[in-house]
Amino acid sequence: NNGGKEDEPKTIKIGLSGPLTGGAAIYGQAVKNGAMLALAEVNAKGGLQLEINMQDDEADSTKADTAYDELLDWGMQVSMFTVTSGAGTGVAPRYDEDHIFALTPSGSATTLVYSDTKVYETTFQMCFSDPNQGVGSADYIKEHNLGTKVAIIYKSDCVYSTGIAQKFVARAGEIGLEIVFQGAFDDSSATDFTTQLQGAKAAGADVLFLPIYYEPASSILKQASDMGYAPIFFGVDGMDGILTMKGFDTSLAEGVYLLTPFAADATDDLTVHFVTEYQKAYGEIPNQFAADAYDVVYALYQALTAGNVTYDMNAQTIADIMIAQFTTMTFDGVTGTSVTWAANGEVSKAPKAVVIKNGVYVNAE
Amino acid sequence: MEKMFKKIFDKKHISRTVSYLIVIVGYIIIQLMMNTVGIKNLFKSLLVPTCCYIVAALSLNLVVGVSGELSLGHSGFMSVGAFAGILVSGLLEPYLAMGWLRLLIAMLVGGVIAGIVGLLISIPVLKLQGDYLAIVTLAFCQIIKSLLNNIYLGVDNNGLHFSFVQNKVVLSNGGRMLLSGPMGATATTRLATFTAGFLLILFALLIIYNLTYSRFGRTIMAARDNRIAAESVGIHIRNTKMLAFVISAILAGMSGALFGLNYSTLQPAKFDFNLSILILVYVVLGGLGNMTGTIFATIILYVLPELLRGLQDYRMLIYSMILILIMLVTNNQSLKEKVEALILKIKTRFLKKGSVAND
Amino acid sequence: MALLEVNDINVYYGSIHAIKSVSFKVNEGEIISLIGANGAGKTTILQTISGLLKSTTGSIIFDGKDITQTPAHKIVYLGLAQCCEGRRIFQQMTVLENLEMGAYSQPDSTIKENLERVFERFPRLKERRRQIAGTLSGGEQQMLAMGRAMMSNPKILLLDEPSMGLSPILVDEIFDIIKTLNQHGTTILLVEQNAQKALKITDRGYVLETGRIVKSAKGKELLDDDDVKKAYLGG
Amino acid sequence: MAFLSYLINGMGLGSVYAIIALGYTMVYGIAKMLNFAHGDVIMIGAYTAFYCLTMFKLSTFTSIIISVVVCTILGIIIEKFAYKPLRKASSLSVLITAIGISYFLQNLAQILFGTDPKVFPELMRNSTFSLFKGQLTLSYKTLLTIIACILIMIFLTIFVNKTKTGKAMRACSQDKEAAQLMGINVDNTISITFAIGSGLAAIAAVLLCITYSTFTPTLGSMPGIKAFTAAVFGGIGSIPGAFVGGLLLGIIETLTKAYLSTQLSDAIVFMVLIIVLLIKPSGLLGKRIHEKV
Amino acid sequence: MTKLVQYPSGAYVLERDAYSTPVLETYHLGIDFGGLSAVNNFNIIVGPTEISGLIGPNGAGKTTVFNLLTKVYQPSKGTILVNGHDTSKMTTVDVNKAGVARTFQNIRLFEKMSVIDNVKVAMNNSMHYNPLSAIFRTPKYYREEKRIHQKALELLDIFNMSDLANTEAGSLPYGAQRRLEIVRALATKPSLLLLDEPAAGMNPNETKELMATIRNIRDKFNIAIILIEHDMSLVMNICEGIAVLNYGRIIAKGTPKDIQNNPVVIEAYLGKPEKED
Ligand SMILES: Nc1ncnc2c1ncn2[C@@H]1O[C@H](COP(=O)(O)OP(=O)(O)OP(=O)(O)O)[C@@H](O)[C@H]1O
Ligand SMILES: Nc1ncnc2c1ncn2[C@@H]1O[C@H](COP(=O)(O)OP(=O)(O)OP(=O)(O)O)[C@@H](O)[C@H]1O
Ligand SMILES: [Mg+2]
Ligand SMILES: [Mg+2]
Repeated sequence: NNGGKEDEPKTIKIGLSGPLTGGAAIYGQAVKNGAMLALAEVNAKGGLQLEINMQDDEADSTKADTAYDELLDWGMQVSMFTVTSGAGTGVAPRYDEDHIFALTPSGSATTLVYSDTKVYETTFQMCFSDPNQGVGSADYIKEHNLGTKVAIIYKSDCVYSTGIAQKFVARAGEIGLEIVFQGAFDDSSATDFTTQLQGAKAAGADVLFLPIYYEPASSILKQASDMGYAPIFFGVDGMDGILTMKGFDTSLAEGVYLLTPFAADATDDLTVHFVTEYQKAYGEIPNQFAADAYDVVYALYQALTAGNVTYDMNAQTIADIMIAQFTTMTFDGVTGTSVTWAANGEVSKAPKAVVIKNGVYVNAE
Repeated sequence: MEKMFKKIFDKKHISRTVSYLIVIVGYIIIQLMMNTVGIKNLFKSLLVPTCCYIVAALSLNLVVGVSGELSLGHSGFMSVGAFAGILVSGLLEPYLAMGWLRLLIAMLVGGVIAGIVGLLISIPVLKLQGDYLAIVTLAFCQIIKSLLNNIYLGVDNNGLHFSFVQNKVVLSNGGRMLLSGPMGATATTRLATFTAGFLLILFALLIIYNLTYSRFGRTIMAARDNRIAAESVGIHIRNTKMLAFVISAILAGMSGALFGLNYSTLQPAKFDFNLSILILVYVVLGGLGNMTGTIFATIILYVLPELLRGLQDYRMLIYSMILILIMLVTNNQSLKEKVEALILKIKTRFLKKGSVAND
Repeated sequence: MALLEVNDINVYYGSIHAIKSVSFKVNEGEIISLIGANGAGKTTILQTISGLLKSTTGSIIFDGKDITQTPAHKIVYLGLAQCCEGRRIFQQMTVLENLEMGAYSQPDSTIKENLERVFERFPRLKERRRQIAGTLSGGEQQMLAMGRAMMSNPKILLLDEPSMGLSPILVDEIFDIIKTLNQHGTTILLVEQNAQKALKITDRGYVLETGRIVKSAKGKELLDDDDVKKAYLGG
Repeated sequence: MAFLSYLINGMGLGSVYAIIALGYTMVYGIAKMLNFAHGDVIMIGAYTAFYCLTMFKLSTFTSIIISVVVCTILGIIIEKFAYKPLRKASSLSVLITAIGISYFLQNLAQILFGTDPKVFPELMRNSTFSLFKGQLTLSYKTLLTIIACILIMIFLTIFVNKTKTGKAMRACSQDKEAAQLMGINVDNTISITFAIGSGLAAIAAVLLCITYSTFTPTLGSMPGIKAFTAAVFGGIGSIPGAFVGGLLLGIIETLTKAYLSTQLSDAIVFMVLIIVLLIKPSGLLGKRIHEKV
Repeated sequence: MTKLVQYPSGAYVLERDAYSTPVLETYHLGIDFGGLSAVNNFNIIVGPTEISGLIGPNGAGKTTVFNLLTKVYQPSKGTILVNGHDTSKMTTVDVNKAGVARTFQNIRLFEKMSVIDNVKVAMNNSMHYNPLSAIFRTPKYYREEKRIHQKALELLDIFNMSDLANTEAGSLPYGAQRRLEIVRALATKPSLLLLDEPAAGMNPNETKELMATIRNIRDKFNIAIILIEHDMSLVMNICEGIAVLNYGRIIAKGTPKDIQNNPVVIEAYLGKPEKED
């Protein structure tokens, strides 16, 4: 009927925004790599064809807003939401209002899926939410008797870090875990941690909880070792990646616990496949961001296929199908098996505690 | 006839009229387009922030260009205005349904509070000179950011709850967090409109121009050109500079409030040193004291990175190269001379024609 | 032979044509004066010779070399020094450091001897050699500017209003110094508002009006010239 | 004893600020410009040394030398292409250009070296020694940084005040035209200033990385601002001032974190800075230049 | 030439000023710069309509005296009375409001502003409208601006500069800049005008014109003028009283005649008189 085949869509358009430049670009780049790897694999299957458009948002909520509009103009049908929580919080209400389905790989704040007053129907998470991690960590430390006096060092200008720390502290109070020291740092003081470490040491902390990303964590490990302070370090999923940092002396991380859904050294087929392919494509070992992004694409693919979504459907129709799928389906990926989603969008997967031994993750159980 | 041409060519008049005209015509065109052919979502979403940045840049130009003091902390005032505005709007929401009125009140309150902060800051700031002044404004911006990153403020039936520590704010059922540390303000009702932005620009231009071309503007510029001489003719330098500083803070606060109410989430980290610098770039590129130029520079430089989106990772690299090139080209002496000569030519031709017609 | 030869130079400030086809000569051992009203272009000519400004046409020959396109900092090494209008001393350096800078183009071994010479002419500078130059009085700064120019022991010295702001005694002294310098072999190109005094010690003078040379004659002749008297000598 | 060890930590942090501040102040003092790209030159220095050490397996000494050379050349290139054409432009235009250069270097590094953090190889093993029966540990790195800082400060002070080139630099900073009339090649002199400032950046980079090991392309921006603050704190343009300012800033920051608040340390540090500037409006060691009227 | 009479304090003033409060009195005025006593025990009394000269060798402390009078420097010792009021607590701004205006040895104009705006700045304190009035352009704003515009033009006319009104001050020729400085100082309605080397850089013709104008200003505005000048033709012609400064101290005071023939002054400052002319 009309001009030619060219106008007919031949892909499902998936939007994504994340930091590609600026200080948080590491995370955006990792997500991009993971997503692109999965995209190539999925499209190679020859079934439903997907297309991803990633916009730079510099991890800034106002820029994410603009990026969202750019994606709308492009004709986004489904979304991978944003990479960071801060950026995602800003656009979550818009996804909800416009009724576009969005599954974030790594935006872990609860504010991405619900606010104080309402649940965003169309937004879902692939990663653990911050409260999960905070509560999970506190419980694990208590149950396994890792220590009696806990210190925390967190990043006060980071939504992710303060979110986890906050829940950890609250949970610790509930279960009777003694917190002896809380130290903060921020962007402009993210190199020198000796003062906080000394504070923790002086308070007699035997467990140091680090709800932060691996870059500052590596400095903390080093500086603690330099000053001869050796508590049990306990990290969260942001800690993943520390072993693969170029030039990092892995002996520093010996004995570090972390709660993570993904371990690059796992031996299951999926992980092995993902890690080898990733290394082939990008020459480095994937971290948890890349893994979550990889899973997001597969999860979307699974739901799109199961829901019989076609190229010409509009975003709103697709959203209804996806919501129905996600609240009922089970997904197996590199960051967890038998993964399910609650109606509010939070993911449910088993956090794995691992401990680093001889430079590799070992199941802590 | 000649007189008329001379008047039109009089720099003051020409630039003032041009700025008002550009703003009004621009607004009309965009409105027409929105109502007829429609514009892309991307551009629609850039309209309000562009207006905010224009006002921020105009107000900074009052300090940097007209008053001659380098301020590296302008985003601090935007920040104060933004969060004050969001709070006011949030608190009024249950009682006042009219969005535009809430927006207006929020902007006014944002402006006033930023103005008060500006007044307080100006006391230490204006005791200093040059780069020392610059560093104190920068310090101020850092302080604001650092404080806001650690403020937890919530409201429930028992009123406001405030703390510097995250877990201390416990709200009863139905309570809402207004500010939550680095997360800032979330779930804000978006009230900002392009029309509000347009009116704010006009308001800013009105204040800045009318102030500049009055006895206050003269004293501000005199204090800039020669401090000692200004004092010797009875100009109180500090009061003078303070006026510029506070007015600039008020306008920045208003633009911040509008900016804040354009998004459902706003984090304090947004208003960092880099934003101050960005606004400063608009000012310098637009020309010190040149308001029309500032408007253009802001539009171009704010929209540019968005146009470069297709370049992905290379976006900011290209942007920085363009920035450097623009600075080099606009400061190129020989180029400038050529342009000047051209303008002179046109001017003389016009004047001659004018006088001939007159004879 | 002419030590300095200026042929048909034109200088512009943007679109302002400040110097219009100016040509003149300074012979070795002479004292030459340029006189003219405020804004006539005297300073501009000196700055063009010393290389700070560039002429769009013509040539400047110094000591047999074409220096039209030579950058200012190289011209100094050829033996040409300028004492600027408005002193232009290094405000935040000490008096002594200022003088050392004057000898920048000279081998270090000559500094001491030159310094002696300057201090002999300006004892006040010796007294104040550790003072920060910017805090000197106007007249002291003028002495410093002269002294600094003398430090490079130049073949030709361009002086731009050296007597400005000096007390009557010092004005006389400055003109004496100029004469003495000249007698010791330094050629002088002098720009002065104080035309009366300048022309008295001048061999030849040029009268400048809005960027053009309108008259040139022996110093004594100019002193008696009615037009010059009326315009520049207040007679 | 705790206080003392906090003090020493503070000095360690401060000496890193100081060494960057010295570069700032050096360029500011002569070229009268805030070289906001200084921090990013440091970043380039860090990557150069890193790759020399890890990829090319060069010795520590050779790596440092290469890094110094690369930074020096980079400094000269930046000066030639970006700052020199702006000699006659307003200082603000130069400031903005410097910021442009800073963005450029950061983004270029992101593309060239990737965004993932790198860990600098351990150059000094077994690096602490104890005093007072182990109650006070002091790392050799801190000691090294402080000593390097003092040496550089002394070198710069002597260079700028006593050598002919140094004096020529100061002359250029005060009156470029008059300096030319003295026979000083202004362009070369300013190039030398940048060369020295950038060479220092490489040394700062290595010291920074020895102390804080992890680095990314944004390495330069944070210490850049802190060091700028330190330079102003000590009196911008004053070389000993940069040293004292950096050291004090580090100590204040550490003590604030230790005794007042880790969360609000930034706010408190900057508050202290404002108060100090109110008492000494031209920084701790800056000379108040009285304009002669 | 007018006669000088003695005040009870012993100071000499013009006879016509003898029965009114002096516009300026200084007692034991002094300042040190790190050991250098730039001005020391400086005492003068200036009557309300006197043109007096302050001369002395370079570095004698003349400009410093002006800086002390206008509080650019705070005196280390002594008292300054302006129209009988003690100025010890005043700033530069207050001193100007009390009636002292000055020019500078190194010209200090508001270079990027137009000539007329330079003058208007100085009239700022006699304008009465507030910022709101300016922003919303009330009738009062227009009234005041118009009034001041007229006045500024009138003042510029003293030096025939009203046609330069819209030129940028920094681009004026040197001589015009000096004159503009004087107009600007006058615009603050001073009772005492301090001129620091007004004729520097002017040629003899311009100097002559300036001389006439200074006299005119005094007659028209009825104010006192102190001028620092090295051009003796100007000083000796228009000053009614002269003080000579050397090494920060007054070494002679009196009428031009007294000074010209004072051997101490000749020795320290004037040098041997010119042979001809
Ligand atoms: N930097 C400049 N920009 C524009 N015009 C200038 C500049 N410098 C000088 N002029 C103009 O060039 C002309 C010649 O100026 P110049 O300074 O050479 O005069 P002069 O004879 O030395 O005067 P004076 O006696 O005042 O020193 C004047 O009309 C002046 O206004
Ligand atoms: N801020 C200062 N610091 C140190 N010394 C100063 C300062 N200001 C002036 N002096 C010194 O005080 C003395 C008097 O200076 P002043 O400028 O008053 O001289 P003057 O009489 O005006 O001389 P001239 O006729 O040359 O302008 C000079 O020796 C000068 O070096
Ligand atoms: Mg001249
Ligand atoms: Mg003087």
